[in-house]
Parts: sequence; C-alpha cells; structure tokens
Amino acid sequence: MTEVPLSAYLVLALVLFCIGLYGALTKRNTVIVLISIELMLNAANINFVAFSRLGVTPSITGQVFSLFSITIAAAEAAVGLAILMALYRRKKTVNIDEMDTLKH
Amino acid sequence: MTFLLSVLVFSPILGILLLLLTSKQHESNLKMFGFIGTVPPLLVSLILYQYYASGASLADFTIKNNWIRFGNLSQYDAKLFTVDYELAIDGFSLVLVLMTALLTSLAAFASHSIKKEWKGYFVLLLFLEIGMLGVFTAQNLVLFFLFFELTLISAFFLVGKWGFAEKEKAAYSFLLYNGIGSAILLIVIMILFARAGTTNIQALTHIITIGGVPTIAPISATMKYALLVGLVAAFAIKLPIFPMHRWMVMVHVEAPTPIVMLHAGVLLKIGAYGMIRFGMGIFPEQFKSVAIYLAVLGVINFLYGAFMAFIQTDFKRVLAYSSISHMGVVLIGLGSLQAAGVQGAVFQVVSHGLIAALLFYLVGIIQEKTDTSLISDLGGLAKTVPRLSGWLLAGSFASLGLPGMSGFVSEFLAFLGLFKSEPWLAAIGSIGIVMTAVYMLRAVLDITFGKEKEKYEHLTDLNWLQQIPAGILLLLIVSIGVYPSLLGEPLQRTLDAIMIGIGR
Amino acid sequence: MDLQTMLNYHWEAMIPEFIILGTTVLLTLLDLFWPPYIKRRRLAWIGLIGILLSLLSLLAVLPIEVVSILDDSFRLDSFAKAFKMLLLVGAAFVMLLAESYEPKEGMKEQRGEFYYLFLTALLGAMIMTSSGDLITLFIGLELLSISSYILAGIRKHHTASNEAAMKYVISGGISTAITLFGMSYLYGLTGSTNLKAMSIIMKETVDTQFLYLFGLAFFMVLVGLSFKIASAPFHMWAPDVYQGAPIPVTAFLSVVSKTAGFAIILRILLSLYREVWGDAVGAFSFFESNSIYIAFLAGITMIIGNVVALRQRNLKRLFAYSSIAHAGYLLVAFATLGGQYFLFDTFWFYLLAYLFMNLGAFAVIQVVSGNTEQEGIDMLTGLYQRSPWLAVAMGISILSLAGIPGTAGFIAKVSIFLGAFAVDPGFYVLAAIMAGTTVISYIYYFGILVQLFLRSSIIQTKPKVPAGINILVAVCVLMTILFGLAPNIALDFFHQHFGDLLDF
Amino acid sequence: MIQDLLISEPSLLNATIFLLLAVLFLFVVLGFVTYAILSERKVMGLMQMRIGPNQLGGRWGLLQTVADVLKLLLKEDTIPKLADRPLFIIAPILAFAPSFMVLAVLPLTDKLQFADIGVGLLYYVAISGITTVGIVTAGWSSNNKYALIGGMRAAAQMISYEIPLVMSLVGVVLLTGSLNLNEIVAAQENLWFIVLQPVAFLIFIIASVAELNRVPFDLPEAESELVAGYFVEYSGFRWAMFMLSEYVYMFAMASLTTVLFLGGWNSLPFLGFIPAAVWFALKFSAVVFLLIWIRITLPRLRSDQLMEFGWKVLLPIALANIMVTAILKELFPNIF
Amino acid sequence: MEGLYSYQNSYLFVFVFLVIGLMLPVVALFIGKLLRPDKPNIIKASTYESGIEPIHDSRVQFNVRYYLFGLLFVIFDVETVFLYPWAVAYEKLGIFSLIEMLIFVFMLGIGLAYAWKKKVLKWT
Repeated sequence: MTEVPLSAYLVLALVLFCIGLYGALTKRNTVIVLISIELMLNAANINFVAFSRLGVTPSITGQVFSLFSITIAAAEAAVGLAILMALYRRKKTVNIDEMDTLKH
Repeated sequence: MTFLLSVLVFSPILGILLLLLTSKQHESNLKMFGFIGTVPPLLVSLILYQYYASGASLADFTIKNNWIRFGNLSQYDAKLFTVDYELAIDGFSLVLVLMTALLTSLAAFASHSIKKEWKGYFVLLLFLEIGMLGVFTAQNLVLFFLFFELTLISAFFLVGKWGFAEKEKAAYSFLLYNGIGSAILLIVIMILFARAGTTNIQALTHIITIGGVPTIAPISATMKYALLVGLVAAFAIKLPIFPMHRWMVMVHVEAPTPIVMLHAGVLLKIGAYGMIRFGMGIFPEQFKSVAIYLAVLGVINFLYGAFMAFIQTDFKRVLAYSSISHMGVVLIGLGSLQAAGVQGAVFQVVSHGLIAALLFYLVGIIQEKTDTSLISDLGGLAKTVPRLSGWLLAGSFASLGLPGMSGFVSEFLAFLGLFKSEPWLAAIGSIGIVMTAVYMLRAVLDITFGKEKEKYEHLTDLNWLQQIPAGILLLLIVSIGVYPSLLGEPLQRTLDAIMIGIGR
Repeated sequence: MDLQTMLNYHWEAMIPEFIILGTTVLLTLLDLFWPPYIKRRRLAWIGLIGILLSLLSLLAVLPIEVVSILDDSFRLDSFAKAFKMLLLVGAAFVMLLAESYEPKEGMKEQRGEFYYLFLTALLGAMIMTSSGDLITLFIGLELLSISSYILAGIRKHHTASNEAAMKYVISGGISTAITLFGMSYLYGLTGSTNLKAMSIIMKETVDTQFLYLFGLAFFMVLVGLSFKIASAPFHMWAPDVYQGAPIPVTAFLSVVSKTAGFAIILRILLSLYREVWGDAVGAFSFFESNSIYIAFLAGITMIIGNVVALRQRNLKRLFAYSSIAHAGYLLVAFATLGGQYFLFDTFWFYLLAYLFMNLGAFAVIQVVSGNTEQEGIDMLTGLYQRSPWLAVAMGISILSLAGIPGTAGFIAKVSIFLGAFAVDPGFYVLAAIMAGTTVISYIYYFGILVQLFLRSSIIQTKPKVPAGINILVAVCVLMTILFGLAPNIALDFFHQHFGDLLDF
Repeated sequence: MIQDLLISEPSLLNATIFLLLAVLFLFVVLGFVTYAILSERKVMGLMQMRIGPNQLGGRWGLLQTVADVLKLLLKEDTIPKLADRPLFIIAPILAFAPSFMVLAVLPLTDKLQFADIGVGLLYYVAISGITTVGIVTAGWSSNNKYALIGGMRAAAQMISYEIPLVMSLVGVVLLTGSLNLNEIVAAQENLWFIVLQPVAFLIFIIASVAELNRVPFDLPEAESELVAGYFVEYSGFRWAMFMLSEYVYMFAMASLTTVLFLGGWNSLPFLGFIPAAVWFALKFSAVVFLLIWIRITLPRLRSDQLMEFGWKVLLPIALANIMVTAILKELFPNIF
Repeated sequence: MEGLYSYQNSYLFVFVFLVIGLMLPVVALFIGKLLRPDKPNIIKASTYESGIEPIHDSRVQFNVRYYLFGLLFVIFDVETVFLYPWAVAYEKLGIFSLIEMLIFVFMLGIGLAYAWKKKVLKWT
C-alpha cells in the first residue's frame, strides 16, 4: 500500500465543492441549501488537511485552519438553522421560492 | 486687496444668513433681504471696475491659498496634485462678473412675482449667485467645477419648485443634460489633473503647449484632441448647441421669470466662457483644427434657432430659440479664429446676456399680467399698456441687431471674422440675420400692435419701479452699441492673450 | 512559553479590541442579570462608551510603530489603524442610531442582544483589519458575518426580518465557502497561512501552473469577498437584506460591514498579489494582467447598482442599490490600484465620506419612518415643510452620495478618477462608465430631493427627533460638508498618522 | 501476536487474519452480552430478594439468555405498512455497527489491543456519536408516535450528555498529554486517575449511564410512558440489534472507564504477579457491577430533570474541572 | 516504516471492525429469515398505537426545545474540539495557553449562562 496522492484529495475536494455549489444554487429547500454549504466548507477542509500533509511544504497550520473552519461552519449552521426555525414558524415553509415578502 | 475677490464671490452669504434668521412668514422682509443680499457683490464688482478704470492692474486681486492636496507626493514636488483656492479676475471675467452681479440684483428685484416659500427661494438665488460669480473668477478647473455644479443644483431647485406647470420635468431635463455635460467636463478635468498634476489654468496652458510633466504619465497628442473635444462637448450642452438644446427651451418656458433672466443672461454664458477660457485658452493648437467644425455648428445653430423661433406660437419659446440662435453667433465668432470674430463672440456673450434678460423680464411681466405668453392670445398691447410695449419693442430691436445697439456690434464683428476665414459659410450664415429680424418683429409686432383683445383692456401698465430694471438694461445695451470700447477695452487684453495663443 | 515571554508581548496593540471584547461581555452579563424593569436601551449607552473608549485607545496607540504579535497573526500597522478608526467611528454612530430604534413589533425580547451583537460584529471587523494571518482573517470575517446574520433577523416576530436573515445566511454561507476554498489553495501553494511568509513565496514563483493557480485562488477569494461588499454579480442578497433588516442594521451593513469587506480585500489580495508576476517571463505584474477582470466587475456593479436603483420605491431597497453602486466605484479604485499613488487614501477617504453621508441619510430615514413600518420613498414627501432641518440634512447627504462638489462625496470620487487616469494607459472606459452611471444616479438621488423639497406632503405630523439622532445627523452633515470643502483635514490626518501605509 | 502483526507490512493475508481475529472477538463480546444480561437479571433478582432466572441451564439459569436469543431469531419479522422501509431496515445496522467499531481501539491488556491509533480517545467519542443517528432514524422511520418521541428523546439525551462526557475526558487528556489509550494507561502506572480526577470520574460515570440509556436515564425507552420507545415497532432480530448494541456499549464503556480511570491492566502495588488480563477483567467486572447496581437502586428521572441536570449541573462542573485541573497542573507539575 | 505499517494496520483493523459491525446484523437477519415464519397480515403491518386505530400522521411538529438543544449541542461540541488539542499540548504550551483557555472557557461559560438565563435549558 502506498500513500494516496495529493491530487486525489484535491479532486475529491473539488468534486465535493462543485456538488455543494450546485446544490446551494439550485435547490429550493433551505435545509438542503444549508447542507450544501456545509459540503462546500468541508471540501475546503479536505484541501487544508491534504495540503497540510502532502503539500509542497507540509505544515500543521492547515489542520489548525480546518479546525477553526469546522467550528465556524458549525456556528454558521446553528445560526442558519435558528433563523430558519424562526422563519418556518411564521411562514410554514422552508422553500426558498416562497420567501418572497421582500420584493419591490 | 486680495481679499476683494473672496468678498465678491462669497458676499451673498451675508444675505443668506439674514434670510435664515428671518421668519419664513415675513414676505416683505424676505424679499427685501433677498434683494439686499445681491447688493454687496454688485458693489464689490463696481469697486473692482472702479479700480480697473483708474488704471490698477487686475492681477493684484489674484488670491491663492493652499486648499486640497491629493496623494502624498510632496517628496517629488510640493505642488503636485494640489488644488489651490485661487481666484483671479481679468477684463473678460470682470465684464461677466459685473453683468452677473447686475442681473442677479435685477432678478432679485423682479422676484416680486414669486408667490411662495420666499425664504428658500432667495437663499437658493443667492447660492446661484455665488456659483455664477465663482465660475467666472475660479482659476483652476476643480474650483470652476465646484461653482459650476453649485449653479446647477440651485438652478435645479429654483426651476423645479417655483416654475410653471411642467416645472419638475423641466428641472429634470435641465439636470440630466447638464449632468451629462458636467460628467464629461469632470472626466476631462480629471484626466488633465491626473496627467498634469495641476488644474491651474495657466499651468495647464503651459504644460499642454510645452509638453507633459515627466513625473506622471504623458498626455499624448491624440489625447489633447480628445480632451478638447470633450470640453467643447461639455460646454456645447450648456451653451446649448443643436441638437442638445431641448432642455434649454423647456427651462426657458417653465422657469420663473427671474430665473430665466439669469439663466438666459448668465448661465448659458458659462458655456461660452468655458469654451473661450478653457478650450481656446488651454488647447490653442488643437482648437485651431476644430474651429471650422465649430463655425459650421455655429451657423447651423444660428439658422436652426432662427427657423424654429419663426414657427413658435409661444413668445417664450420664440425667445428661447432666439437664444439658441444667438449662441450660434458666439460659435461663429470663435470658429472664425479671427481677432474680430472672437471679439464678436465675446461681445455677443455680454450683449445677449443683457438683451435676453431684458426680454425675459418683460415677457415675465406680460405673463404675470395676462396669464399667457402665447402670441395668438396676446395682441394690441400697445394701446392698453404702452410703456410695456415700448420696452418690448426696444428689446426686440436690440435682439435683432439694430445698429446702435449692442447686438449689432457683436453680430457684425462675428460675421466679419467668419467672412475673413470662411466666406461661403459666412454667406450662408448671414441669411440668419434676416430671419432674426423677421421672427422677432413678427412676434413682437403681433403682441404690441396685433388685434386687440378685450380682456386686456384693463391691464395696468408698468409703474416706475418696474421700469427701473428695463431702463438699466436698455441703457447698457445702447451704451455698448454706441460706444463699443466700453466693453472692448476691458476685453482687449484677454483677446490679445487668446489671439497670441492661437497664433494670429 | 513562560510568563515572561507572554508579558513581553506588545499587548497594548490589542487594547482597542480588548475594550470592545470587554464591553461585549459586560453588556451580555448585564443583559442577563439586570432585573427586567431596567430598560435595555441603557445598554446602548454603555456600548457607545465602550466604542468611544476603544477609539480613544486607538488614538493612543497611533504613534507606536508597527507591532506584530502572536506569531505575526496580529499586526497593528498603519492600515489597521486607519481602517479601525473608520470602523469605530461608524460603529459609534450606528450605536446611536440603534439606541433610538423603536419598531412597532418584534424587538421586545431581543433588545439586549441587539446592542452587543453590534459589538461582536465590530470586533470581527477590527480583527480583520489587523490580522496578518489567513486564519485570524477568516475568523474575523466570520465573526462579523455571523453576528450580522443574527442582527438582520433580530426582529424574531417579523417576517421580513426573518426572511432577510435567511437570505443573508445562505448567500453569506456560499460566499464564505468560496472564499475558504480559495484560501485553501493559497495555503496549499505556499504552505503557510501567514500573509508575510506567503507573499515572499508567491513573489518568487515563476512556474506558469502555479501562477495560474494563484490566479484561480485570487478570483475565488475575490468572488467570495464580493458578496461581502455586495458587488455585482454577487449583490443579489443586498436589496432583500437591506430592506428586511432593521434600519440600524442596514446602516451597519452598508457602512461598517462594507468598510470591513474592503479592508479584507485590500489586506488579502494586495499584500499577497502586489508583487506576484502576471506571466512566466515577468513582463507584467499580476494586477496588470488581471485588472481587466476587476474592472469588468466594477463596471457591471456600477451599472446594475445605479440602473436598478431607478425603479425602487422602497427607501432601504434604494439605498441597497445605491450602496451596490458605491461598491462599484470603490472597485474602480481597486481595479486601477489608485494609479499607484492614491490607492489607500482614496479608499480611506471614500469610506470615510461614505460613512458620514450614508449614516446621515439612514438616521433621517429612521426618524421619518418612525414606528410606522413604512419605508416607501413617499415617506419623505414634503419633509421640508414638516421638518426643514431633517430635510436639509437628508438633502446634503443625498447630494454627497450623488457626488456633487462641495461635499465629501465629490472629493472621494475625484480621488478615484485621479487614480484611474494617473496611469498609462488610463482606465478611460471604466471612468466613463463611472461618470455615466453617476449621471444616472442623479435621477434617483434627485428624485429623493424632489420628494423632500419640491412636493408637498399629505402627512402633516412632525417627526420626533431624539437627541441622539439629532447629534448624529448634525455631525454627519457637518462632516460631509467639512470634508467636502476642506478635505485636507482628513487627508492630512491620514498622511500624517498613517503615512502611505507603507508598512502594510 | 497482534503487536507483531501490527508492525508487519499490510497485505491481504494480514487482512484475513485480522478478520478472523475480529470475528473471534465478536464471539467473545456476544458471550459477554449473553452473560451480562443474565448477570444483570440475576443481580437484580438477588437485590430484590428474588431468585432470578433459574430454569434453563441448571439452577443458575445459565442458558436463559441463549434461549431468549433463539426465540428472537425465530420470531416473525414485521415491518409496519406506513414505515419508511429502507430507513427502517438500515436503522438497527446504523445503531449496532458503531458500537462494535469502537471496540477496535480499546486496549484490554498491554498485549491485547487490535488497533493502536494515536487518537484513540477521540475515535471512541466520534464513532459512538453515530449511534444516535441510528436511533433517531429508527424512531423516525417507524412512523409511530411513541417511536418518534422516543427517538427524539434519545437524541436529545444523548447529545446533552455527550458534552459533559467529552469534557470530563479532557481532564484525563490534560494529565497524560495524549489521546492514545495505551499512553493513558501507561500514565497510570503509579496512580490511577480516579484519584487525581474524582470529579471527572463521577461525571463520566453519570454521563455514560445516560449515554447507555440505562436507568435512571432510560427515558427513551420508558415502558410506562412510551411503550418501548424508539423500537416499539421493531420485533425479532431487528429489535435484538438495538439491545445488542446497548450491551456492547456497556462493554465498551466499562472497558473505557477501566482504561481511563482505573489504570487499565495495571496492577495494584505489590500485586504485580497477577496477570494483566486478570486485573483488567476484575476492574471491568467491577464497573459492570456498578452499572447494574445503579440501575437497580435508582428510580427513573423525569425528562426535564434529566436535561437540566445535564446542562446545568454536569456541564458547568465539567468545565470547572478542566480549568481546575489545568491550574493544578501548572501549580504542582510534579503530582499532576 | 514500522510506524507507518502500524498506522496502516491499525486502520485496517478499524475497517475490519466496521465490516463485521455491518455484517453481523445482515447475516443474523439472513439466518433468521431462513428460520422464522412469515405470515403477514394487515393488522400486523399496521402502526401500533396501544391497540386502537392510529389517528393523525405520526410525524407531528415537535417541541422546539429539541432543536434548541440540538443547536446548543452543535456549538458546545465543536467548542470542545479546541479543548482536546489544547489538553494534549498543554505541557508544551505553558501558562500562556492556560490563560488563553481560561478566557475561552469563560466565554463558553457566558454562552452557557446566556442559554440558562434565556430559559433555553428549561425542558417543558
């Protein structure tokens, strides 16, 4: 068994990122959109960790960064869900298309 | 003595303060203070003229203080990218300043017709005056632009609030056209500033004719042409030149009388002033090669204005188109590149300022009395209101260029210039002179001697107070017509400088 | 690391942050443990005191040299000081605004949070300005963002507010993810997250593939951050969020958040890419070969912002588009890099001017809309008659936003133009778009002025102006004019205390 | 033997040996479960002055559980019509697999440990969290009100107690400076951490009981309120999987407690001649007994008491414990 | 090399345990399928509701408490992520990290106090 090459991780991350981006931009369900965003953030985390071990100049900072970004992603998800709950209670929907109170 | 120009430009602030301290209900007080506010600049400009007449050098009045410094380039050159607060005056500006101060006073005097919100009105009027005076004395482009925009804003509100039926529309089109003009102007100014590191007119003239500043990016020959075209285009909108004239007609029809007086008398002249001062002043070489186009445009303007004036039914529109037509004369004069022509153009600037102010003043009174300015609705006013009709006739004669009045001198000189350089063009253009006479007389004679209308039988004629402005204006018109040196002398040095610039 | 090393750190560099942090903690605890009968609005005053103390401490650390602590992750250089000053001043004003914010519904329970979330957001912004490491930069960014998400939805029982917050979270989340992804590449290519270390490695890179990846990372980061400053085509969230969020939050987003967004853009992109090569042979610098794309973004932003603003009837929405447009103007400065000489002072001055004019306008909007929940443009109709002072203040703010000379907005725009033209070849098209869209912006800005001054109102009630707002408006208007007429008060301060941000 | 295998080059042969070992271990664990259930019933019986199972397999009822399992195997398997079929089927697997996975890293003696990974403790915490997902899935997919409420309660309870649990471990990590379970055991050679970290131990025991869904924290399957909680719709061997995972977790928790606080396979002073495996087994049994004891002694809590106890009592104490440990370590670096 | 092999082998073990953990239920159910009776009827397949006909959809809207605890968990659990590396490296980092962590935990404590005071922690 040999080491998995860096490029594999990068491609994985890129694929994850694209899936996330696609989901975030096209899905109508807010929960799925939030999940897609998490996907994108985690893609970045994979990059960080992969670079931190297999990069041109490996260093621990990448892992530290990913720790921080995980935390932040969690906070963001928490806030997002909390806001979604508040909204759901008023509008009874999680569909983005139905959030149309704000139109000119 | 250097403070005098600052006092000249900013003295209307005194009036503004007075007005702000007055309750907005006190109509008569407000009107009085409004008028009083316009007096200090008039006095100062007369003092300046007095100094000038007594032989003092106008250069002594130049004031120059540090104002803005952009960037942090003082290690290269302390003056690089600075804009100074600099005001100066020469014969040309002096004449225009005098005219501005006078016309503003007269306009304030004529503002008795304003019916509401006197406080705001007079405050804006005085701001307008600051702007106009500043425009004619500013020595660098940024300062010029500042004052220029001040006139724009205050005129916008004056038209939009106190005008006639379609005031807001008129104000908007005024704003947009002038906005575009000033945007172009701003770009030109900024390019010059960025490339030359200064906006001072003398310094710019020097840099443009000699070559760029080594420290910054160069100004190529093509760019000089582009800049000049930009300048001309910007001022052409202000002047206005066909086909960018519609806004001006609208403003002349919709604006309140005193504002039209100022607009036709002074604001339009800023375009001409800019073209002469900055176009010819800063880019003399380049100006020579575009002059012919200007002359052509001038002729078109002259004829088009005259033709349009001929077919109008509203006297105000007639006058508006006549202004366009007369502004064509300015272009013709400038385009001729002859000393006589340029002199004619400059004469026209002043002369038309006075004549237009007079005519609009009178038409304003007519409209106030009869509630209309349609030629067909008026008629036979000579019988009921003979004094008014008399002034009107006198004004129209001045406008059509009757010898002995200022209009004649300027048109004569302008065409003289053009005949020297482009005889064919001049020949075509001179048709317009005849047309001017036709449309002017048609309109005025219809109004004064046309079929009498019963409803106007009980009109009251002008009282002596109302005749004062007309009297002053006509006096000046005739004085200039009879004795052109009155104007020619102060203008001479400026003209000489311009002619040296373009190498004639 | 022992106690000695720890105490040897230059902790004084972080005092402003510590004060804000302390105030936040204090406010949180007070909000939790104060008995319910004590008005939570008092927290705003404590918060304001905290911000002012922080500002004072910032002034106290102004003279100290560049300090870099915590493994170079926290840098107090001139850039940080300059932008922190803007942030603190802006936040202080927003706090004043928030103190008197009193909507009809949906704010009862959350009043305490309302105040200290501003502080956490401010803290995030401050960290962003002075971080020297991608990690701290990212943390600051998110601290600001997440606080803003909650702030936008702070009116829990108000649908519009909830919806605004939801949209903000989604678009903000996407942008964060994109930025982070770009950052991950930057980290991977350089093996470090320290900006200084990264820039050294990037400077030496000549490999084409690497340069290509640098470009990719650049645009990912830029796109991500474009969301923060609401530049097109990533502006979609701004109108909805601005409209739905409470007014002080809208003001905060458009002033503090935007300032921070530009600070981080400058911080990351400039410190990393300023010396990167644009191609393998080193003929161009990175910015030279890529400025066209940024310019494109800037152009689109200006056009979209100004054109779409034309048809807005809701004031907050209109200001959203206006703020998009202003982001576009600032991107022009970024695309042109301020012609090398004017980059930082342009940004700083523009943001300073924007702070005052925008906050002045928002304060008036808040007062006028009161607790009616109506934010239509017709709320301002005839304000001049109801409350001349507010109308004039609003008018001046609007004029400044439109970039009329005599106001700070003009000087700011002039700086951008200077930068656009001071290089060769100049950014003529971009500048022309900027000038053109400025004229377009006149239409809606003057539309507001028309409502303010030219129309008369149906509503006759005089808006009640709290003392805090009065001070705020007065300061904003005063500063807008002061920096318009004497910009060197600010510019000299900038140059004197921050130099050219050479230690950036 | 495992140690040698671990350092040899990975190959297919290795994998096969590992598989066999793991299956062997699985049977050990299953055996434990069988007799843990029996002993639980027996101990309960004795404590309640009953006899307990005494029919099958002699008077000790040694085959009672075996019979139970066989019965479950023969029971009809029903899936409600309204249930979400795929999820319903996946849920028991999702609940069981992590419980077995965590066993991979537990060092039973200094020789007997399957996977020696650097972040063993973190691995345990992370993997065991997945079970919650299985339980919620079970509750949701059954499409039954009791099941759903049970599933939600289970989730709420497990996540609430996960935090004090995880935080109590920080104290141990602070003392050893490692997340490797072997190193943690090695650090207790002289002094067990139950002495240095009594508070952490208490929190850990309480939280682990809650994590195991055992009395007094067995609200998710509270018979009297929710019939049977999240697995009310499950029957036969699917149901058995949930029970199995619970008891496997009991095995895992008891082992972990031994490893973290009771010195693992370390012997008491002067008793080093007794094999390490015996020491481990003894401590392990003691912990299992403790768990059974708690179950019999304490009554079930109310749902609000349960949650508030976790957040308002355990969590602050856990936080305080961390800080106190850190400060003590700074002040008395020799002891801690 | 040994370190690397040990590392890889360890995770191979983890993988093996995962496979067995997944296989056991599958195998057991498969065996059960061979042995157990299969006589479904409608009554058997209906949802259990204490023996009466089920009423309403069972996926009712839940008390918001559950979600709040979920959110709280996410925050606190992720915060503990920072405690672990800190605890591991505590000896090397020294007093500076202690103070840093004191601040961090203090902030966490404020968060907890906030939730407490805002009655988030109150069940019912």
